[in-house]
Amino acid sequence: MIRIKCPFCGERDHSEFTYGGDASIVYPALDAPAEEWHEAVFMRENIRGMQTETWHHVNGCRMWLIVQRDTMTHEIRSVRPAHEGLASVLEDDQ
Amino acid sequence: MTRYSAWNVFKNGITGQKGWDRVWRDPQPKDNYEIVIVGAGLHGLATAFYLAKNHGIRNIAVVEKGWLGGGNAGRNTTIVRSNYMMPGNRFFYEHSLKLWENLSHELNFNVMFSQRAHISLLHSPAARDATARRYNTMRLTDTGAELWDLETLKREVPHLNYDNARFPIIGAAVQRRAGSARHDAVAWGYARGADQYGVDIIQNCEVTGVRRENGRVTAVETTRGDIGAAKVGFAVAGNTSRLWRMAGLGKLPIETHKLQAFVSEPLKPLLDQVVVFGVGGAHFYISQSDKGGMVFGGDLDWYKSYAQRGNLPIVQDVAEAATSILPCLGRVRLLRHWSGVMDMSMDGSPFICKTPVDNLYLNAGWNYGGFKATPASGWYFADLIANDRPDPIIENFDVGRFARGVNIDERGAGPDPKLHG
Amino acid sequence: MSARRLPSGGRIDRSQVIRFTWDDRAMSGHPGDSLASALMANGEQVLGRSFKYHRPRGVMSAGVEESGAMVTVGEGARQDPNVKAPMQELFNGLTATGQNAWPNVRFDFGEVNDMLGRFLVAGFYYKTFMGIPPFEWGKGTGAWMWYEKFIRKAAGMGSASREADPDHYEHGHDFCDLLVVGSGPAGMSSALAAAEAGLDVMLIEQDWELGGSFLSQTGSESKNRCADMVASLNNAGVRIMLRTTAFGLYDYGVAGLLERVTDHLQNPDRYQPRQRFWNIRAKQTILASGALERHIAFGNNDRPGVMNAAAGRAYVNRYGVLPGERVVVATNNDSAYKCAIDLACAGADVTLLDARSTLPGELAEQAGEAGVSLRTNTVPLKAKGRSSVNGLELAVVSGSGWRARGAESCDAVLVSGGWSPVVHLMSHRGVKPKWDSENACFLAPSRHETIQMAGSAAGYWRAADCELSGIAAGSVAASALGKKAKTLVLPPIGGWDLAIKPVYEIRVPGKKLKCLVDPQHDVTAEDIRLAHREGFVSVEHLKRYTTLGMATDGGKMGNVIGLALMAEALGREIPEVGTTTFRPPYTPVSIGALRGRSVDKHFRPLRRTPMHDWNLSHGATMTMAGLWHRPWYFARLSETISEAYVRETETTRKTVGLCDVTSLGKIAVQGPDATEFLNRIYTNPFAKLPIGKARYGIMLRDDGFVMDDGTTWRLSETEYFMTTTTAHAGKVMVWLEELLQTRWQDLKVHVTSVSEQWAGCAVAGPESRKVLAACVEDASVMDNEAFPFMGVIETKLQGGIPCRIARISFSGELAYETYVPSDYAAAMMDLLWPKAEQSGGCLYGLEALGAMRIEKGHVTGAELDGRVTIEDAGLGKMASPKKSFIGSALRSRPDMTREDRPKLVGIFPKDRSQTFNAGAILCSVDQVSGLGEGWITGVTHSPAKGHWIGIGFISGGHQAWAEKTAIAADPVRKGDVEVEIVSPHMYDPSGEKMYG
Amino acid sequence: MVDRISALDGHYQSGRFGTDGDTDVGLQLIRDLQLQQVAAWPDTIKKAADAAAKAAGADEAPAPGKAISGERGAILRSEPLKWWLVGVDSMQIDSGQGAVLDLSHSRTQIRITGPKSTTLLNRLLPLDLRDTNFREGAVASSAMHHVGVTLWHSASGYELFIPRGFALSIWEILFESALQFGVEVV
Repeated sequence: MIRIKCPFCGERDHSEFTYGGDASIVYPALDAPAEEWHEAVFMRENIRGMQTETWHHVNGCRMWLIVQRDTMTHEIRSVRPAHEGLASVLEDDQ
Repeated sequence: MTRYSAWNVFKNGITGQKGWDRVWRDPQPKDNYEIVIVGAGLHGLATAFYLAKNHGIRNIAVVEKGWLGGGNAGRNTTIVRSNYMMPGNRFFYEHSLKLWENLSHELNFNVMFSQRAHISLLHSPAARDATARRYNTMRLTDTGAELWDLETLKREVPHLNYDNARFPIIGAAVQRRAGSARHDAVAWGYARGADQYGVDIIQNCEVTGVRRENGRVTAVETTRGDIGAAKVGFAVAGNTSRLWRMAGLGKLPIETHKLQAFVSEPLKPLLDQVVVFGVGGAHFYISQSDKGGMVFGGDLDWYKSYAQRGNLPIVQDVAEAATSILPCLGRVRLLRHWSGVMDMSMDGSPFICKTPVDNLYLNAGWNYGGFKATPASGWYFADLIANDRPDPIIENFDVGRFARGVNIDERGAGPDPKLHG
Repeated sequence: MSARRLPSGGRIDRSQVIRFTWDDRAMSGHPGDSLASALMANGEQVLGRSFKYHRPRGVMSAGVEESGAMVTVGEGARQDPNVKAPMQELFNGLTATGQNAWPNVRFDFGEVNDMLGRFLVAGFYYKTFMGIPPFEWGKGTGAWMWYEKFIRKAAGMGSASREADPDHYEHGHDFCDLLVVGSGPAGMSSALAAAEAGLDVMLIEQDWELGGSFLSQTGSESKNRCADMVASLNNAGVRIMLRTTAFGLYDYGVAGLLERVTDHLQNPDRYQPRQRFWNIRAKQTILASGALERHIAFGNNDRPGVMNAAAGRAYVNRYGVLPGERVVVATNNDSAYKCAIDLACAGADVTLLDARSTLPGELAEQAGEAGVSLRTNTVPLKAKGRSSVNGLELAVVSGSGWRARGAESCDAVLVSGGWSPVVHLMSHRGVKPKWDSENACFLAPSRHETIQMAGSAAGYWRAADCELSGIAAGSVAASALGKKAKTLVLPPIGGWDLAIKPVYEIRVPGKKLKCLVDPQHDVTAEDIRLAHREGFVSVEHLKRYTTLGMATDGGKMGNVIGLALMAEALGREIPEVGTTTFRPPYTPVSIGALRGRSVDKHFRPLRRTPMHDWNLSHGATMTMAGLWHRPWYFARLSETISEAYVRETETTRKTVGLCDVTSLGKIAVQGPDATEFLNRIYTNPFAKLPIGKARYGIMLRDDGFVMDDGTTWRLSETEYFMTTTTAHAGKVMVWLEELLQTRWQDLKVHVTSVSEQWAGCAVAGPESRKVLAACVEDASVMDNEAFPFMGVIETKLQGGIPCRIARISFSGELAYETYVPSDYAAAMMDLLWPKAEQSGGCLYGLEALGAMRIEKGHVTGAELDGRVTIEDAGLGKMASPKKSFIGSALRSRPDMTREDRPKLVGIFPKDRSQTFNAGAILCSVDQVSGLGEGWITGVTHSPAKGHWIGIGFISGGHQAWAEKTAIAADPVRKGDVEVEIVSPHMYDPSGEKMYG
Repeated sequence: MVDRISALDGHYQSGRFGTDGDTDVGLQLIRDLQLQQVAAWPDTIKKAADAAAKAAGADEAPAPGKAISGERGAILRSEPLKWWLVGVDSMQIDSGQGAVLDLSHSRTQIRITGPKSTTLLNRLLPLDLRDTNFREGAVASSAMHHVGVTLWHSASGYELFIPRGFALSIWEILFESALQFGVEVV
């Protein structure tokens, strides 16, 4: 079990979350050309090692998180809210 | 080379088992080969075998970082079927099944392919109709396929959960020619077959770099020295992206995920067929090996991973599914669970294709389905490498299909690799 | 073996008698007995048959490594095969039987395999059974499948019941600062040290008693020491779990445990689960899992009467069972001396063979005093006897090998070939065990800060050192968690007086022996050498080719010997050969425990609408929709499903019908940017949707294929009520959250699922307005002008029930969807139904709903299967050319805009009296083969048309098939039917009824 | 006004059940839940918090993982930008400051009491409920038998909020699990 330190809920089993995907992808503007969308939607670095990825705390606070995790060891280096506004709200709460 | 036969088994029994040769040699890598295949897994070995057999090319090396058959070859639930319906997939997997049917004879190695029937359970009229489309397509393309009603299913597999199932079983879709095979034997059989043609299988030889000059690959750099090649093929499921980067080629529509597999303690015959079901968000498949172990599995671990270790949530899920269709399995004990890494592609379909580099070829993206695809994958990859053009059957097995908008996604799950389990 | 119960001694309670049966014969034992000790005490020798050769087997160990006494416990639906007899606690009424034998384990026809052993070597089956013998003629799989039937019957060990397991299981979750696995001297001392330093400690023991190696020691000193430690543990508040195995160690300090709650009870409380599967999340873990004794591969080393020396000691000291009267103890290390001494003291005539050339001084002296005769340089060569041992041929050192010399008459042979620390759980964490040549064992170095090894699991052989290492580990764990704890200097690992002499196999020139390496799978030393000759030299190939270590003991018995023999064959050292990775579980775990309560009806939770009971009491037959139960049809009297849905369809179209539509996903979209948000996710414009209006919308995925559809109602300037399909409700909710939290962080929008808050009922048909008007508090809100097509109102039903109503239609009739807060659902139905009944209306279910939507050409999940574009679905005009939206970039890729793509169509049978099925393939008349031109997704009898109709896709759409006949090919069910391809809008195409 | 019918009505039977001896668990359906959700924007969180506190009659709104009981009801911090007001039947907020949503019918509330209530919950919930971690006033959302639930440790015991459609199913499994402890259904 991977244990993810949710910035809102604390440390929880990964089974409460769903894995999103590669968080390094910057989705293009809606009116960007198909080539840019093709790159974002289909192509992946597929890093073996520390990667930045999204998780959704679907059975918790429903926050989307940005997680730095080693895909080889599952070690997590950092977790933060994907939404920057939420990040600052939670910092204030501490 | 001693042929494998009952006669020779008998003879060696009398003479102390002294007459058997090495199943494959342990050659030193040469400086140069006509073709170098990276990855001595099932697909790499099959490719080498068919390159030699179908195309008469003998100057081939298969390089492997560990031991041959050590990747997903040894970590799968050994199911062989061809119940695909999308263009391309349909004929590819059917060709594979035909090759399976004679593989033991072709390799003179008993891969124990047993056509014990593949049974997909159905739980609702809607699911039955959706499945009927697939099985009708199979029939219209000359592949046996059946829909069983509940009575037939009860007769054939009497101890499924017909009484208390959360999702009552209403029947099944069946491919009788499908079944299971002995996974290690397939790797060893292809290795032996290729070796007999003179292919060098070089184990403990990790590729550390890919040398390119003038738009062509000239050599692979390995832990056992540089190996020159006129053509290079990649067949390293799970690690494709890393090798791709070594070749300086950027991104691929692939993510590496892990899938767990499970085996129970050995039991006297309990289940004669391969049984599969997917309902209520669960996905499960089970068969019984010749040794008696129940071999089963379910979904991916749902997160990207290169670690060959599973975690407990899927163990739990799979156990739920197991006892939900075979209630007698409650007291049966799990003996081992382990996990393998696989290339999950954006549409659940594979790549056998040319690459931006002229003499480099890619075989990747097998998702869950690599084992059953082994013979055809080797067959068509060999054909691609030998002739430098894809057979029409595999024309959409290229990376460019996403740019073209071609959809051969059997599940319709969309561009999210974890959903293609 | 002529084992017997000693008149005194051990931890059994002779004052009470336990009755059990073995192979239908009544026997007795005492509390504290294992099944194995009780069987030995009853003089049973042959308890099992080996996997392949059906060799007779007796008790070989006293623990989880057992490879001989594998039995079936229980009967009928509670039949439990492959139980290791030493691990089964004895209880009154226990029934056990032999397995893998016919007619029984004592006389087994299968034993003929042992005589054919020269042919049945490792991997022989890869070389034959392909075709017709002797030269494997033929093609295909027929020959193999013929042979396979017999092979399968011969394989397997015990038989599982085919009946459903009647017992229940459950899960447990817990958390602790420190998890200690194993309660021997090291485990107990580490738990104590950590608890005293202030940690919350859990101590896990697979046995039914705490103590580990203490339990098989003699003397009051160790007994008292053990009892003291147990008392201290209790005082210190350590949470102790007995009969619990830590079977796997996973990421982040999570351990999987199996607790056997009632397996040792005759009449368990029926509310107690049989077993419990625990997920323990520990901040620190100490593995004090002990070490297992190895055997030595010599001739017939698997005969009943040959067992581990430590097991022999356990049977004498713990169970009060003397394994034999004339015992040979064979060892290559110090540990077996205690066994020899204890046996001699218990009255056996003991000879100790030490493979080493000198004797460990003090131990040898004690042994001599106890009457043990000692021999140096001597090893066992071959056990004599078949169903029991009656002698042992010996060998002595000869140069670097051995030569045969002499024999001993004996009835038991106890062997110690060295010890293997239990490093399995560390191996689960990806730590490669390393060979320690001084102690001749694999050790797992502690690599993880949070996981430590202690005691003999870490390679300490002396009890005192084990305790010390335990205290040290406990202190390290406490310090790591910020507690004050002393640091200890650890003694060096090992600790024997005289070094071990590695001995793995005894061979002498010119003598053919059957030396078992992995007795459970009948892997012999010759098999290892054959694998080597054939090139299966990698340990992983060796394992797979010979099946070494793949049996139910997971290689605990034989792995190290196998590796040593391969190293020898290769002329290398063991570290160069390496070892395989141990996979969880450490010992087999029942699948029932892993699934817990999630079985049968609890496999997945059932999702009920608030009208669930109301629907049932009004005659609904339910069907599945994801996790939901939804009304399928409401049969009257003896109606069949077809009669019922046709009537429901007709009635609804003629008067009015009510349908529970609660399962649709419902999402509150709130905030100042809600409109902009909707405008981006839907293909059609939402910017100008007025308050009080609803709009049908389609969402695409990023890749341009259709994701979902539904109506969205504008409730205020800043609030919308979105509906989704039942199937995609959860997915859409997650998707919207993802967009808002990751891509469009500037949008001030909140989405909240309100699927559970609102119960919905569709009121459809020409009389629907009248019915609703009679149910709302103010009938005027239902006026046609006030409430036009796609209008939305928020009002009250009679009785003050708040409700929101939209005039939308899936059926194609004048229709409304009415939502009330869920606890009022039954009240709403009680209002609506009498009024509908008065109008001659009906209740309808999914089948009729499907019929009406097919007539109307509305798409559902059957059409929107993830491969369909908005144009394919005939909804191309819903895609706004004036704005960009999710999916707008990639929907224009070349293959997705091909003219000849399959498009949504309606389908009529050419002969109107015929029927056809969904799932049929549409083909052109001249080619009813191949992949076809299209497929059928939905079929219904259409009361409006008076015949069967279908909906589906075909290349080019209905225009391309205007004058042509197609074939609906359905070979798996009913064959071919000629069909016409028509517009999908088969009923009221201009929508007069809806707008009316 | 007509009566509300809960998800357990028709299936809820009070009495004592399970193993003989002690009754170590109490289960109680809490009817007629009033639940308002208040959602803020990141830049209006303080104002929305004040409004929520005011509506519940509390001095302040709680931090993540916490609940505060006020004169009119309790406030639970359910999500980073959301609070639940339990026992409050309505409230207003300016749409620029946040959004209110009535969720009174969306959840079924079950109260779990007794010396074994924590043990029982941990048979199904993967939450650290030890005293050191989940004292009175704590709130957490997690999953129970595949269903997302919210747990609040109130002054009366554990309050479990289950999505209404799943409530009966979860109730059944909770009840079956509780039988081993001896259970009183109130």
